[in-house]
Amino acid sequence: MQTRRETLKQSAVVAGLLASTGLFPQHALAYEKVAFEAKSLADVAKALGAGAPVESKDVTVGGPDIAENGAVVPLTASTTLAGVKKVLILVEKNPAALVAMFNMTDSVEASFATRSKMGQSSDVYAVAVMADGKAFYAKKEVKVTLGGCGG
Amino acid sequence: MKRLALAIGIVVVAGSALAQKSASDGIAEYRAMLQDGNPAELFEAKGEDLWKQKRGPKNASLEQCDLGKGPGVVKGAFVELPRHFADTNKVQDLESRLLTCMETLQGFNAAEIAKTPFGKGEQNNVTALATWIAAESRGMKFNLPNSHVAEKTMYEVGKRLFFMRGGSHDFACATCHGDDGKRIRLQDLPNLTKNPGDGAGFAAWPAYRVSNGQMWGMQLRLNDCYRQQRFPYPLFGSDATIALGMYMGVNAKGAESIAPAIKR
Amino acid sequence: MADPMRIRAQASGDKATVRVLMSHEMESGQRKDSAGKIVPAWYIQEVSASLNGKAVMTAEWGPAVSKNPFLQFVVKGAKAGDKISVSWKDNKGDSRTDEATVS
Amino acid sequence: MKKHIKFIAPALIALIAGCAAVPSGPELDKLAADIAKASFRDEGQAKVDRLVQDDANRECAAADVAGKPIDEKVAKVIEETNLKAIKWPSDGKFLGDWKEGEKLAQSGRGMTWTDAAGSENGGNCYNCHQISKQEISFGTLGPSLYNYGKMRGVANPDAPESKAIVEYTWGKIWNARAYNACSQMPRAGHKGILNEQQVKHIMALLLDPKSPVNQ
Repeated sequence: MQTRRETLKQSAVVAGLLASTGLFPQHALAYEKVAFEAKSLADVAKALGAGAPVESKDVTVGGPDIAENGAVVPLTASTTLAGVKKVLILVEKNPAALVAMFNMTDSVEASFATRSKMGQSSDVYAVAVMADGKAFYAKKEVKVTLGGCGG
Repeated sequence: MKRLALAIGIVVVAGSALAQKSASDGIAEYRAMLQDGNPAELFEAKGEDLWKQKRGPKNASLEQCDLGKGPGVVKGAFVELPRHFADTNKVQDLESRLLTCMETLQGFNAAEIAKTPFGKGEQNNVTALATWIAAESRGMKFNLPNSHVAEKTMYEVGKRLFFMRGGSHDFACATCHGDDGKRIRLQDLPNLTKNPGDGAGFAAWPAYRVSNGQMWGMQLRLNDCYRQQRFPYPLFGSDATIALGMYMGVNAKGAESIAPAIKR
Repeated sequence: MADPMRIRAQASGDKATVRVLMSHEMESGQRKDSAGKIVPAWYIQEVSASLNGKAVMTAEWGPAVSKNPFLQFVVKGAKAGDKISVSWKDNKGDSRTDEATVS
Repeated sequence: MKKHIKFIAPALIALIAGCAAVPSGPELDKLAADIAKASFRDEGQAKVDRLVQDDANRECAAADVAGKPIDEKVAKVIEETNLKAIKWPSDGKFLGDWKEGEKLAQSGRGMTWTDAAGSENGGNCYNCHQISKQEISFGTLGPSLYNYGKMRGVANPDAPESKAIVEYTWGKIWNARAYNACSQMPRAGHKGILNEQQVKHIMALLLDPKSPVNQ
C-alpha cells in the first residue's frame, strides 16, 4: 500500500539519484522527520508508508553481543531479498528508534554498516523495506555495559 | 554477525553458545569490530596537513622540526621519545617537543599553548600533529636512547613518581598499573613497570576514545589518570609527566607501537 | 568548514567496499551541558555516494549515529581507478564532499 | 605553592642537565619530590596539598621503588597507627541497607577535580572487586567479595559469633592499612571518602544474609 507521503518520498529519492556528483540539489531529500521521531519499529514502518514488519531469515542484523561503550556500537544490516528499496537500522530503546536509512539503487549491495549510540541495552533491528511496501526484519540483543570509573 | 534463527533448534544452540561465551570474549569481539575504521585517521590526516602548512607569526611550516632524529625526520621519531635535546638542554616528550618547534619555527607562544585547556585552540593542533607523528612510526618497536645522564635521571625520577602514593585515595600509578593481568571494571590494565606487550600502554597512545569521541595524546592520558587518582592537576609538559613518559617508554623497549589506537 | 572525510574504496572482483570516516560532532540533542542546558541537536542528516559521477546510494541519518561517523557500503561494478565521491549535509546546512580513487 | 615553581625549575634543570653521573638514591628522592611540587597545580577541590604523603604512603612507596617488601617493624608501626585511628560506629550498629551499599559500590565518583566539592562520593568498590553475581563489570585489583558473608559463616551479623568478622570488615573498609601496611585499598573512612552511614551500607552489602552478595 502506498500512501501519498510515500509517493512524494519516492520522487524525492529519484531526484536525489539524479543529482550528479553527489552534491545535494535543493530539497532533493525530504528528510523523513516523522520516521526519525518514531519510538518503535511499527511506527517507523508506518511513517515510511511500509506494511507491518515481518521477521525474516533473509534479513541479517549484525552487532556485538556486548558493547563496552554505548557511545559507539557497530551495527550492520543486510538482506538477500531481491527488490529491496530501503535498508534500515533501528535501536528499539533509543529516544527515537530509527538510526539510519539507506536508499538502494541497483549499483549498491543491500549491506550497510555504521555505528550507533545506545543509551542502554536494547534489541537492535535490521529492516528491509521492499518496493511493494512490505517490510522484513531481523533483530538481536545488544547489551551495553557501563565503563570503569572513567579511564 | 548473527543471523536471526527461526527454527527453534537453532535458537537453542545459539542460546547455549551465547551463555558459554564470557563477557570478556564479548568485549573482545566488540573491540575487534571497532578496529576497522578508527576515527584517529581523521586526526592523522589533519596532523599531516598541519606539519606541512605555513602557520603562526613566522608563517613557517614544521618541516624543519627536530624530533630527535634530525630536522624534518618524522619516521621512527615517536618510538624514541622522550629523549634529551641539546638545544633546549631538556628531556622532552613528543608533545612538549612540538611546543618547542611551534615556538622556534612558527613563532607561537609555547607557554600560552601549554596553558590552553585540552580540546581548545592550538591544543587541538598539537594533538593532531602528535597523532600523525605517532602514526608514522606505526609497527616500529620502542627503543628510547636512555643514554644521556639527564635521560637516566628522568627515568629514575619517573619511577619514583610512578610509585608515589597520595591524594584522598592513596592511589599511585602503580595501584592500577603495577601488576600483570589486572582489570579495573572490565578494562584490562597494562603493567607499566615492564614491557606490557605490543600495542599496550605507552605503545597505544595517542588514541581515539570512543566513549567521548576525543583524540587523546599521552599528556591528556596522564592528565586524566591523575584526575582519577584524585591528584592535583599536572601541568602540560611538566617534568613529572615527562619523567613518567621516560619511565614507561624505557620499560616498553621492544614493544611494537600501534598508535594511534582506538580505546573504549 | 568541516574537516575532510577519509574514504577508502577497495575493489575485489566486480565490486568495491567503501569505508568512510566523517568528522562530525553528531550532537544528539539529548545531552545537557555543564550548566544543565540541553545542547541542541547537530548531526548529519543526509549522505550520498556516487561512482564516477553517477549516484549509487543516498542515506538519511538520525542523531543516534555516533560522533565521527563510520559508514561502510559495497558498490557493484566498481574497479580500480574509479572515482568514489561521498557527500554529507547536516541539519545546520553545513556540507562536505570528498572523493577517493578505488584501489 | 605556585611561587615556588620559578625558584625550583632552574635548580632542577641544573641538576638534571649536570653532566656528571646520575644522582644517588636520596638525591633522586629529593629531585622527584621537587619535580612533583613544580609540576602540579590546584584544580577544583584537588589541591596541591594532596601531594603530601603520610608515613604509610611514603614508606610503602619507598619499598615499591626499591622493589623490596616493606620492613616488618615499619609495617607494624603503620598498622598500629592506622588501627588506632579507626572510628567505630557511634551507635554500635554496624550494618545499614545493602541496597544503598550496592549504589555506593557501583559509584566511582567523588573527590576528583571535576567532581563538585561536597558532592556525594562513591565507594569505587566494583572498580577493583567482584561483589554481586549480577554485575559483570567488575575489576580484579582486589579479591572477589562474592559470598563474602556466607563464606565466612555469617548467618546473623548481630550474633556474638559474628562479632569478630563484622568488626574486622568495618575496620578494613574504614582503614585498610590497619591490617596490611601497604594495602592498595583506599582508606574510605579514615580519609573521609565515605561517612559512617555509608560505611554501614557497604557493610550490609557484604554481610547482610539478604544481600545479593550472599545469595
